[in-house]
Amino acid sequence: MEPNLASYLALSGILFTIGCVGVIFKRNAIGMFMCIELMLNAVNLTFVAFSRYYADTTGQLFVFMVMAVAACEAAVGLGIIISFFRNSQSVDVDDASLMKN
Amino acid sequence: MNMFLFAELTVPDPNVSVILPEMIVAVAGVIVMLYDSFFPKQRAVSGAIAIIGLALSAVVLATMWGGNVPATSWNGMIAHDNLRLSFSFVFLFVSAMTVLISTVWVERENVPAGEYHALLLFATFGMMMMSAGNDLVIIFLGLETLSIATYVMAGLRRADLKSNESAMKYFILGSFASAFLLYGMALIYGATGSTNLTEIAGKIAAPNFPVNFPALLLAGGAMMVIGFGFKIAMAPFHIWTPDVYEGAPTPVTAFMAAGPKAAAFASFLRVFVLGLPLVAGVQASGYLHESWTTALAVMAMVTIIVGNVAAIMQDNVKRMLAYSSIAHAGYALVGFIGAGMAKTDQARDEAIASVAFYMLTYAVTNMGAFAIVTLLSQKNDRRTQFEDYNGIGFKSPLLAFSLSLFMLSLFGLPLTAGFMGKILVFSSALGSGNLLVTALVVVAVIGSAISAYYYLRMIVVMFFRERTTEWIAPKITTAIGAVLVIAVIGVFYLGLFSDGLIQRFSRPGAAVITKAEK
Amino acid sequence: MEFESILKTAFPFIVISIGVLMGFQIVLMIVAYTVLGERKLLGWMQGRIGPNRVGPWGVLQPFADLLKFILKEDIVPDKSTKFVYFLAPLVALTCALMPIVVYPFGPAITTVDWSFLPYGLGEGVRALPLTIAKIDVGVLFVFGITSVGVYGIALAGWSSNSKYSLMGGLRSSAQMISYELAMGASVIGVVMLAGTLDLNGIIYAQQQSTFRWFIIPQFIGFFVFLISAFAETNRTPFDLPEAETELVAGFHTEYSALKFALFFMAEYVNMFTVSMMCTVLFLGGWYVPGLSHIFEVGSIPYAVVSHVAFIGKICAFLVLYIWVRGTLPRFRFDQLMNFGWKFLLPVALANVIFTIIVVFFVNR
Amino acid sequence: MDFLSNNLLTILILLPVVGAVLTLAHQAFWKQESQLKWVTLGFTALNFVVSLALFSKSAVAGASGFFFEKNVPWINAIGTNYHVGVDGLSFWLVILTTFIMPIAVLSTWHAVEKKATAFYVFLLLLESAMIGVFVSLDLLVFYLFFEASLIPMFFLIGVWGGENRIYAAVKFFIFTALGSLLMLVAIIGLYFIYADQTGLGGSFDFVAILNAMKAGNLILPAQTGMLLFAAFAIAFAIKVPLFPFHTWLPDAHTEAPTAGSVILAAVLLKMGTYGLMRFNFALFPDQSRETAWIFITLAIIGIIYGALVAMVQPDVKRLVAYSSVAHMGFVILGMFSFTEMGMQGAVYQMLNHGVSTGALFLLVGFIYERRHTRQIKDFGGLANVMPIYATVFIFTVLSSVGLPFLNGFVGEFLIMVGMFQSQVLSVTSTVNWNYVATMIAGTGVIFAAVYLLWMVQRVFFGKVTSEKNRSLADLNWREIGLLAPLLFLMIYMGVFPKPFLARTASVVKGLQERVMHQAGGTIEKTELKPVSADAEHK
Amino acid sequence: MVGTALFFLFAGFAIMCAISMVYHKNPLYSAISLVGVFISLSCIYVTLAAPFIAAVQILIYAGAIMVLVVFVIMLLNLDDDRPLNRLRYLYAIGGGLGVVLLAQTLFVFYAVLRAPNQPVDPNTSAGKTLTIGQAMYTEYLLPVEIVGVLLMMAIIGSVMLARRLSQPQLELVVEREEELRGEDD
Repeated sequence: MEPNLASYLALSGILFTIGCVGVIFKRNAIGMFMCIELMLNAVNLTFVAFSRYYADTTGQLFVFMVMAVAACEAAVGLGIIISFFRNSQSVDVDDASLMKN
Repeated sequence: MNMFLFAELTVPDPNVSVILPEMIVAVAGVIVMLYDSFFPKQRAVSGAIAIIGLALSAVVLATMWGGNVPATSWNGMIAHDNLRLSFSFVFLFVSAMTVLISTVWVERENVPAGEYHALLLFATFGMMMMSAGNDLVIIFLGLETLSIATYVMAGLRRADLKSNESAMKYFILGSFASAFLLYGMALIYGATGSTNLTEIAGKIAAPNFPVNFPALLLAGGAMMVIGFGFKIAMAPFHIWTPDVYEGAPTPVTAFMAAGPKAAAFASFLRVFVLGLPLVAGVQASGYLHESWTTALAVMAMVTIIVGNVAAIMQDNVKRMLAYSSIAHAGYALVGFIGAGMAKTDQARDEAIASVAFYMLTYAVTNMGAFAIVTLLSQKNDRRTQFEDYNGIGFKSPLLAFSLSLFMLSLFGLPLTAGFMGKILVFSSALGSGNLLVTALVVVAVIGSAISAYYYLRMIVVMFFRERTTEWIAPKITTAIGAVLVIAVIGVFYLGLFSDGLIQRFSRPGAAVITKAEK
Repeated sequence: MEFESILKTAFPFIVISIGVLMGFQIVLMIVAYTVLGERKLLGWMQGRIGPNRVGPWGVLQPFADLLKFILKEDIVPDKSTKFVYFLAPLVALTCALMPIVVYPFGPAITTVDWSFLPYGLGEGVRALPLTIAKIDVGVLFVFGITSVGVYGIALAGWSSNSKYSLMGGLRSSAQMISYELAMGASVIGVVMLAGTLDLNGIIYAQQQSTFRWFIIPQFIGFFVFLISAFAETNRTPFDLPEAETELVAGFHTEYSALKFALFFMAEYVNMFTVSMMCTVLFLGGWYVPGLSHIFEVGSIPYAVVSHVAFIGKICAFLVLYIWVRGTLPRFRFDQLMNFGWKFLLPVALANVIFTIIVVFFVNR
Repeated sequence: MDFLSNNLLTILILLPVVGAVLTLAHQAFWKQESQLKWVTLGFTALNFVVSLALFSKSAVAGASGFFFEKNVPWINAIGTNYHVGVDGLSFWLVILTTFIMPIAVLSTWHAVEKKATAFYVFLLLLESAMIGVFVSLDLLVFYLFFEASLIPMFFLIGVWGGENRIYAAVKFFIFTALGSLLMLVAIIGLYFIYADQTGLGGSFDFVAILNAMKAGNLILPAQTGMLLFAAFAIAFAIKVPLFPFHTWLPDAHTEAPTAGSVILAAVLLKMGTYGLMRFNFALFPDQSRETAWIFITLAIIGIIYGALVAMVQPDVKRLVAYSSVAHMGFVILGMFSFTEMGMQGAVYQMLNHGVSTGALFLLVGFIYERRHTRQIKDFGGLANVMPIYATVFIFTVLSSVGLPFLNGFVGEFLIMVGMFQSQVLSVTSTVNWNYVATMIAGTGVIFAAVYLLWMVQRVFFGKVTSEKNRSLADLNWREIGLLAPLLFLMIYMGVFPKPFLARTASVVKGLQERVMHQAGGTIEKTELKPVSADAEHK
Repeated sequence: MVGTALFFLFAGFAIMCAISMVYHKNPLYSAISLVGVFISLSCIYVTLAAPFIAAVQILIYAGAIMVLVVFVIMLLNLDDDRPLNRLRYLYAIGGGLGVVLLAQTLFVFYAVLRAPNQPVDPNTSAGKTLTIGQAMYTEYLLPVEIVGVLLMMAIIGSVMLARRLSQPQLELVVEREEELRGEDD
């Protein structure tokens, strides 16, 4: 059985699921951020798989844009996490509970 | 030496004049930044540059309204229609107001004004791209431009843990939502083989339905609903809103409540209403359409109820406004569903216009309210509890009555902007004649009745309570004064004489649109 | 024939495996002697003789060193994070060795008739490329792999549970990220002129260009690349992650024996890789001007001479490295960062813009 | 004069707004806040004078039967027009509004000391909104004024009210707003049904919709019609207030300042009954008829309940407030009898209630100003100390109770007779439920006499129980002056109701026929003369 | 045959790494696992005939983003994750969401599996660096420009966030100390 479109999509879906569950299970802002990166990667795989299927460049360009965005998010996000750490000495989301109903 | 294969090249279609408004905003951002790096600490000037840029952009946009502009350009990536124009005006308005509101705060908190204004302008650029984008790529990039700028803005008060927390939550949940949105886009691309909304709509509408994997449309649509739902703070994806709004600096909160939400609505409308249209006769498309309208209708109900009920229980004004913004997203969704279920193109355009108009009214009112909250709050937003407003009504009547007016407009009292907005979205929804939508409108109405409680509470604490502690009315600066004047006039203007504007927003005849040349 | 078909399937893999082995062999030998050469050269520069006991003029010194590394006691710090501690040197060396697969060792040999091979294995084989893998994004591949290499150092620094190591690891990751930008930007000019990301393609493009070597039109790019290359390989004057005088030995303070040897090797292989890139991008790679008039293009002698020229150019760079080490002092960390961000990067970007303008007008 | 008659209603709406703006602007050039009452009084009085132009004989009814009609496009996008006009039904209510306002202003002559500017501004805005409610003929514009009238009242109660004012104000607002928002949905629904069925595009115009209905172009589906009817009816029932939606009323009345209570009783409550007659009866005649039994039941419960609860109130103002519930129950009863007499009586009773209860609240306000208490137990034997006050009070109470020759009697009698003749409720072989309803309602009258007179007895007669009451000053000339027109009206309306009834007759007849599809219970048929006092008076 | 083996090898490795990333409490282990995922995905891109994306994947994700993450983890010297205390209910939500997403994955899988398989033209130019480059500067010019703005903004933003806080109080202390010293002298 050659790997076909469906198998790539399944892989991508599984990775996305793992990332999504990870975001919710992780208590650590950096860990959550990494899980989000995993989700983005899963999406990239979908794009590339479809790009291959349709023999169309669009998907790969989209992936390229996503990577650029991911880089920006990483820069800003880590900056935010560091500035949170500076004030609270923790990156635990449980500690981010100043505001409650 | 050169190995390009020119035969394969797609002809680029760089129509600069079409994106001129966006470009002006972005360039203004760069200028602000450069100016600040050469002449630091001149906050007023950088603000002025920002406002000039926004105003210039608005002027260019206005000339484009009646101008001879192709319907799509940049290889179909930019659409020029009323959706884009009307929403872009909302964004420009929101940003200009934010700049004005921020003046007090920038001074008080010693924020680097140049970077702040630059970020704001880039965020505006992103929003405008979101409303203009006719391709999923543009929408995604616009959304990210907006989001990333907003993440930073939310965390600008770096010494304050609340602000950090707000930024962190916004960042994590925002990117989480982006991932869902992106997955949805990927699946839509997989289903149709294209990311261009015109092409997608064409494929869905074509009689032979040349969509390879119709099931993926459904899955992709669901994922995108989640993604956009996060951005517009639709229940059950609203959980981030109160914390983020409360923690973020007040002017940024004002901006977030009005701008990004409107932008998300713009692209939400474009993707779902224009990109996944209701087409009679194509069973798969009809099924898809029905599923998302139904799901959205239910979510809109939940949104309205959750937003209003939770807002009642808040003691913090910003938090209350946050929940109220959730509820308002619900009301705007009513118009959205109206657009989705519209039977004719004209009705659809009118419904889209009603959402745009609703966002405008919300922006006007909201900006005014937040201007006052900003003015009254001390450094680090210390005075944002309801108790801090006790009995200030007759001590500072101008502020208090303006704030009451905005509260009543948010409630939707007749004669104010809020009423006009509400009646427009409700009527566009009821126009579809669907039973579910009618139920939705009833829920929305009950929701607004509930909302009376917490909006009135503001008036109650300001006017009916006595103040026990000393209170000195803050000086109304020129900028805040300008915001208040604009907002008060806006509230009455939109409430009483909005006819021309609504027509502009809804009637395609207002813009002479030619087909793209190629 | 069962055997025949299996052989036919396996043959390409066998060839590639031989190629890989040969490539690695060449590189590792050169690296080993670079170490010796460094010690010798430094010795001469400082008025010493350098290693001269093992073998005539000390030529067997590398093997003696190797033996010592293997036989020494391997000390693992008690509080270290074991898994990562073991992983780090492996990562470093693997990432250093990976780019070998795209090295353009020489021009493809096209004139040999391979039909003499049994079982018809040579059928249809027209060229024997002197590159292990043909990846048409060679430049990106090299950059990608080397950028992963930083994990080796960073993880080593973190897992050792020593403050010197941690400082070294932090410094190296900051340094690598900073200079990678300038390095990447400096290459863009070359890529634009060549119109390809394939390393062999770039060499061919240089042959066809007016200047033969891209160092002439891209001398700014060359200097930026060279300086960044020093930083990327953690060599003096940018050897802050190791910085013996302040950090003892930086990230590998806690490493000993074979694991230390792996780091050591990785560093020199990286040097070799960077020199290779410099040669390929700016000095025409294996290309020797005028050689095609002497030997037939694609013949074995042509390839051999080209290959020797290639190795020679690389060695010249290696000597430059050693020379610099012998003469220049180390930067301070803030100087390093300022230099990278405020000088190199703008210069590299200016170069890119300048090149864009030139290419645009020349191509019209 | 042409200008005046063309724009009379607009002028009536805008004059108070102008007054409000001037009041607000006083700070710029005239810093004496205490003199603002003169400005307000001037404007309200001027408005009253202008409103008298409604009597002008030269006015001609438009095609739709409305006088002083004005119809200009407002927001085309949703097809709403600024459409105002007045007919027999709204005529007296407009006059009542403009008439009550100067009295309300006068009543607060010394009472309002804090934040006087805002107080007068809100009073003027309130007047504008109330007039707007009675004259607007576009559903959306009606809704707009209906809601707009809430805000000034909300502030009046909330800022200048009693101790429990916040609770009362919020309750008042939310109750009314909830109902009216439902009405808004119904209005929009009607708009689309109109658009769908007539194909003319949507319209909020009451006249247009009514005409379409009459012409048969617009036929409401039964279920939809019932829903729309319910939405309208709930909005108005809350405003009236009909049992069980009445709970906001005692709170609001008790906590409101005197002027607020007067206006609330005299005008605001009438918006509900007016709305029911104007919109529910006209737009949904069948639904009105079918659900009449519910309304009648609730009205009767309201009458009895209001009376019983009033009886045990220790607070005079609260007692009067509960008496309002009972009185408004009568109005509803009359309306839903769907006989000409009953409906006439209902309209008449609206005016009566405005005058009598308004006067009662004024009187309670006067004593409160003097004593700062309203508890019945704090008084006693006031008649000895304040003879004029006692006289006026008792006179007003009698009017409210429905003593013959006074206004209350005419209204209540007409309503009873109307209900007696009614055919809305089912008539079985053994029981005519219409009679039963009338009889039960009749006991309400007795109850009213009981609780009001008992209160009078406890407050005014006997010995002076509290030392503080001994030194109370009697009514001064201003107070007598502002009560005099009310007292005059009580008598005049009691003995000479004809001019009032004559103006409303045609409209009521039309409505009655629209609902019942046949004439019934007309005044001519039932020989009004022996009943009505005007014959004897002549 | 080889393709299948490679796919399952890399896919298995990717999933294992992903699970290990979520499982590990130590953020650095998670980071390393994530790099593993990136690298195996990059290999999968190569098998999908997308070498450019594969290279960029390594370059950007593994080489830039994750290095940054590792850098931050080292800088902050983070401890292991604590178990959830306040937000325990999130386990249920996470589990539910995971099940839903897996169901969707299955849904997508079957939807695509049953769809007619279009043969791919082996000579397609999609995925070649040249094609991508050309598209980037013709059809996708605008997105690339927006990415430029985005990157610039990210730079501004991160500089703003990471810039050292001005500490007026500290300065005051220093000034006072200087004054005192001046007096002493």
